[in-house]
Amino acid sequence: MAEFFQQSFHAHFNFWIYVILMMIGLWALIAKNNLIKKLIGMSIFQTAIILFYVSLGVKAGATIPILDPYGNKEQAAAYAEESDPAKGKNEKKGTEEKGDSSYVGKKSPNPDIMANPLPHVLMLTAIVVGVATLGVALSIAQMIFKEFGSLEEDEILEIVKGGNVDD
Amino acid sequence: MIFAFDIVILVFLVIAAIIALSVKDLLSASMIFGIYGFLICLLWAEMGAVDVAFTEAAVGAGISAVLMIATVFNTKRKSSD
Amino acid sequence: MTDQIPAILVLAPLFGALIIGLAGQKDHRVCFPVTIVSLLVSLFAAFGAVVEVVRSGEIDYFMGGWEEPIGIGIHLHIDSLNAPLLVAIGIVSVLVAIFSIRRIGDKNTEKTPHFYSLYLMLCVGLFGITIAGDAFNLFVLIEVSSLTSYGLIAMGSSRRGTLAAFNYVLMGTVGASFYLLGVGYLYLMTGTLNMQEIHTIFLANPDIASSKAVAISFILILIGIWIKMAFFPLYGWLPNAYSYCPSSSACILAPLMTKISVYVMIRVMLGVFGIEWVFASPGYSNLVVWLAVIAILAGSMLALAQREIKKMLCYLIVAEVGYMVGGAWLADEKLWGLTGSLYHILGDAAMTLCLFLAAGIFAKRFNAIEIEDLEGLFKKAPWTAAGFVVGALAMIGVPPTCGFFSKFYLIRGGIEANHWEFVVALLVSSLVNAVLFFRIFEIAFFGNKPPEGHGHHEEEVAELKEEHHPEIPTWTGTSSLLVASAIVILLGIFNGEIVELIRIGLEDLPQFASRL
Amino acid sequence: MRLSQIFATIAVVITGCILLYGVSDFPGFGDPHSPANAGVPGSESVSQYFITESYGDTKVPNLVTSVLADYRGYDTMFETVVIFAAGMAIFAILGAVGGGGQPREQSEEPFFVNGDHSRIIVGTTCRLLVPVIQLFALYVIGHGHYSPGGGFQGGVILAASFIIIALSSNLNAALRRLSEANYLRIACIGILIYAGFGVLCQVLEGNFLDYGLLQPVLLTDGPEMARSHSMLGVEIGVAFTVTAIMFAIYANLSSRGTLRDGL
Repeated sequence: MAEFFQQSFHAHFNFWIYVILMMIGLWALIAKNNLIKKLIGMSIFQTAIILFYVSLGVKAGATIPILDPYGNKEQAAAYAEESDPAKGKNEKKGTEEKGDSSYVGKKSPNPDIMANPLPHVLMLTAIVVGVATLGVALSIAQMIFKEFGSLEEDEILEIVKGGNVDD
Repeated sequence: MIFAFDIVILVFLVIAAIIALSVKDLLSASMIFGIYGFLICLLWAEMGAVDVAFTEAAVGAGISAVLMIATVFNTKRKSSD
Repeated sequence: MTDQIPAILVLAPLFGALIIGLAGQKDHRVCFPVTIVSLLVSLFAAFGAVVEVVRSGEIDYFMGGWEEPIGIGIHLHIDSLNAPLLVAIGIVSVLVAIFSIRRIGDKNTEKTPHFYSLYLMLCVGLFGITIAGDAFNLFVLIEVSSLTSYGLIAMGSSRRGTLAAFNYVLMGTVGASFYLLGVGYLYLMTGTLNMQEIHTIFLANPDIASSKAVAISFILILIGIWIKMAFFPLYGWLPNAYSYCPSSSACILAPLMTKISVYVMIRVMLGVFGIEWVFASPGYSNLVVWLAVIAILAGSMLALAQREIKKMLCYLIVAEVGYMVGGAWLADEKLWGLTGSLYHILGDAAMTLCLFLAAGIFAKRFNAIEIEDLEGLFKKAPWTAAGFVVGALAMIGVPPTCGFFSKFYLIRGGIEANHWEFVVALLVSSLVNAVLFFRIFEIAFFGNKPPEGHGHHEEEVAELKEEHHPEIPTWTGTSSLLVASAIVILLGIFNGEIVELIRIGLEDLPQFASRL
Repeated sequence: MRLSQIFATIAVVITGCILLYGVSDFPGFGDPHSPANAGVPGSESVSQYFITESYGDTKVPNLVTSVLADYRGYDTMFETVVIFAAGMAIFAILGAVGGGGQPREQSEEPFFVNGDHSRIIVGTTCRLLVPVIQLFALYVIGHGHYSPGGGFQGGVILAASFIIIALSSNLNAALRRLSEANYLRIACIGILIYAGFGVLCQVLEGNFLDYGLLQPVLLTDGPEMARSHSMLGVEIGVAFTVTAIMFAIYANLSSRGTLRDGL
C-alpha cells in the first residue's frame, strides 16, 4: 500500500488533484440544491478536465511553446546544436542585424525543450465552450427564476408538483 | 515547472473550490469562483501553458465571474446551501 | 466538385445561419427561403456523397490540406456506414423546416430569425458529427449541436420546459465532458487524436490496447455518449425536454439527436477501439445487452403509462435507443445485430419524424394534447391521420414498413448470438406498441373514450399546449408528414439495397475480413 | 442528508475510484517521452511534428497560434460557431422576457449622475482606463503570432472594455457604442471572415482552410507567409465574433433580456 502510494501519488500528483477537483464538481452538480451552485460545480468539473489535459503536455524542464532564440538561451543553444555546428556561430552574429530571417534555413529545435502545444490548443477550445455553456445555463436560470420566483431546486419541484402557484 | 509551486497552487485550488461551493451568499460564491479562476490561471502559467493561462484569466476569471454576478444580481443572493 | 463534398455539407447550413443572422433581423421573410436553400444544398451534397461512396468506396478530406503525417490536421471521413445517415439528416431537416414555416413565428415573430439560425447550426453540428474523423473535432461538433439544442428547447415559453432545459444543459455538459475526458485518456496513451491512427496504434501495440487507461477511456466515452443518447439508466432528461419544447424543435431533435449519438457510439466501437477489442470479454457485452433489454422494457412500460401523446412518444424513443444499443452490442458472428442497428438508425429517424410531425399538427390545429383528445380526429384530418398510422405501424413492426425489417435483422442477430432475452424484449416491446397504438386508433376512429378521473393533471397538460391556430393552413405540415410516411415505406421496400450498402461498409473494415 | 446527496456521494465515489485506478497506469507527470509528448514507438509523433516543423510550415513563432489557426483551424472555426450559437440561444431564451416591441430608451445617463458624487471616482477611472484596455486588446489580437494571445483573448478583453463602460455608467452608455443590431451583425461578419478565408481557398482549388494557396491573393513571398497572414485575418474574424457575443451575453444577462437599465 505504501509503495503504491509512493509510486502513484508522487509521480501523478496533478492527476490525483484533477480527480479530486472533478469529483468535487460532480458532487456539487448532483447534490447541491441551488441552481447557481450547480453551475459553479459544473464549471469546476470542466476546469478539472482542462487541468488533466494541460498536465498531459507538461515536460520537466521545458519552456513555453513559443520560439524565441534571442531571449531564451536554452532554445538558442538547441537551435545551434541542431543546425550545422560550424555555421551556428556565424548565424548568431547575423541575427543581430537581420532580425527575423535568422530563423530561416535553420533546422528545427529539439522537441524536448518545449511544452507540448497540442493540449493547449485543445483546451483553448474547451475553455471557450465552457463559457458558452455557462452563459446559456445562466440565462435559463434567470428564466426559471422569473417563472418560479426561486432558484432552489426543492422549492421549484414542489411548485411543479403541487401546481399551486399561478403565473 | 517547479514542483513546490505546483503542489501549493493545487492545494489552494481544492480549498477555493470547496469554499466557493459551501458559501451561502451567492455573490461571495461567484467572487470566490473568480479567485478559483485566477488560481488555475496561475497554475497554467506555471505549467508552461501561457496561452491557456491568458484565456483563463480573461474568460474564466473575468467574464464567467461577471456573468455569474449579473445573474445573482437579477435573481436572489441567498442560497440554502 | 465531388472532392469538396464533405466541406459543402457542413458549410452550406453554416452560411445560411450567418445570412439569417445578418439579414433576418430586419426582414423575417428572408429566413425561410435561406433555410430551405441551404439545407437543399446539403441534401444534394449528401446524395453526391452516397453516389461517390458507392462508386469509389470512401471519401477522405483533409482540412487545410494537412495530410502527412497523419493526425496533424483534421480528417473528415465518409464511408458507406455514414453516407446513408447524411441523407437521412438532410431529408429530416428539410422536411421539418417545411413543417416549421410560420409555426415558430406565431407567437413572437422576434424569435423567428433566432430559431432558424439555431436550427441551421444544429444541422451543421449533426452533419459535422457524422463525418468527423478526429476525436476532438467530434467533441467540438457535439457541443455545437448541444448548445443549439439547449436554445431550441428553452425558447418555448412553458415553465416545465425551462426546467427541463436546465436539466438538459447539466446532463449534456456532463456527457460531453466525460467524452472529452475519454478522448484525453486516449491521447495520453497514443499521442494522436485521429480515429484511424488510434486504431492503427492499438493494432500495432497490443500492450497499449490492453492497458487500464484505455479500458477506462472506453468506459468514459461510452458513459458520455449514453448520457447524450438517453440510454436506460441515464434517460431522465429526455422525456420532459422533448415534450415541453416547441413542436418544431421536438420534430428536429427527437428523430436526429439520439440517433446520431448511437451512430457515434458505433463509430467509436468500430473505428477507434475495433470490434475485436470491444467484444474481447463477453461479460461486458452481455451486461450492455441486458441494460438494453431493461431499457426496452422500461421504455415501453412507461410509454404505456402516459396519457399525453408527446410524452408517450418520448418514452418510445427511450425504448428505441435500447433496440439500437442492444443490437450494436449483440456480438454475433456475422454482425447482423450491428447491421440491424445501423439500419434501424435510419428507419427510426423516419418513423419518429412521422409520429412527432403528426403529434405537432394535432396539437397545433386541434389542440389535442392527451390521447383522449384525439377522439374522432381521424375523420377531420384524414391525411394527417394516414401519416400517423404509417408511423405507428412502423413502430409496431408491420411488414411493408421499415420497422419490420429492422426488427427482423435485430432478431436474427439476437438469435445468432444466443441472446434470447433480447429477442423476447423486442417481441414484448412490439406487442406493447401494438396495444398502445391500437388504443389510440380506437379512440381516434370510433371515439371510445376510456373512463378517466382527472387529478391535478390539468396544469401539466396546459403546459404542453401551444398557441392554438385552427385558421392557419397546415398543408405544409401535412405534406412533409406524407413525404415522411412515404419514406418509411420506401425504406422498408428498399431495405435490401440499404443493408447491402451497410454490409459493404462493415466488410471494408479490416477486422471483419475473417468474420464475414 | 437528502436522497440526492446520498446518490451523489455514491456516484462520485465510484467514478473517483475508477479514475484513480486508471491514474496508476499513467506515464509519469512531466515525462518528456510519454506517448502524448513523444508519440508511440513506430508512429510519428504529432506534437513533436508541431514543435519541430510548424515554424518552417507557417513562419509563426507561437506554436499554439499556428496549431490553433492553421493545423486545427476547422476546430477553431466551430469554436467560434459555438460562441455564436450560445449568443443566439441566449437571445432566443431571454427574448421572451423582454417587452419585445417596446421602444428602447436611448438617453444616456451622464457619467456623474446629478448629485451622486460617489460615482465620480469610478466613472473617471473607467473612462481613462477604457482606451488603454482597448488598445491592449488590439495588441493582443495582432501580436498573437509572437506572444501569448490571439483572437479569443483579445476579443474577450475588448468585450471587457465595453462591459466596464456598462458597469461604471449604465448599460445604455455601452449599448450606444455597440448597439443590439450592430453586435449581431459584427458577430456574423466575424464568422464570415473566417469561413470566407476557407472558401477562398476552395475557390483556388484547394481544400477548405488551405491558406497556402492564398499566396497569389495576398501577394506574399512563399506560401508560408500566406499562411501567416491568413492566420492574422482569421484571428481578427474570431475577435469580431467573440467581442460582440461576449458583450451581448453580458448585456442580456444583466438586464434580463430587456437591454434596459442593467446592473
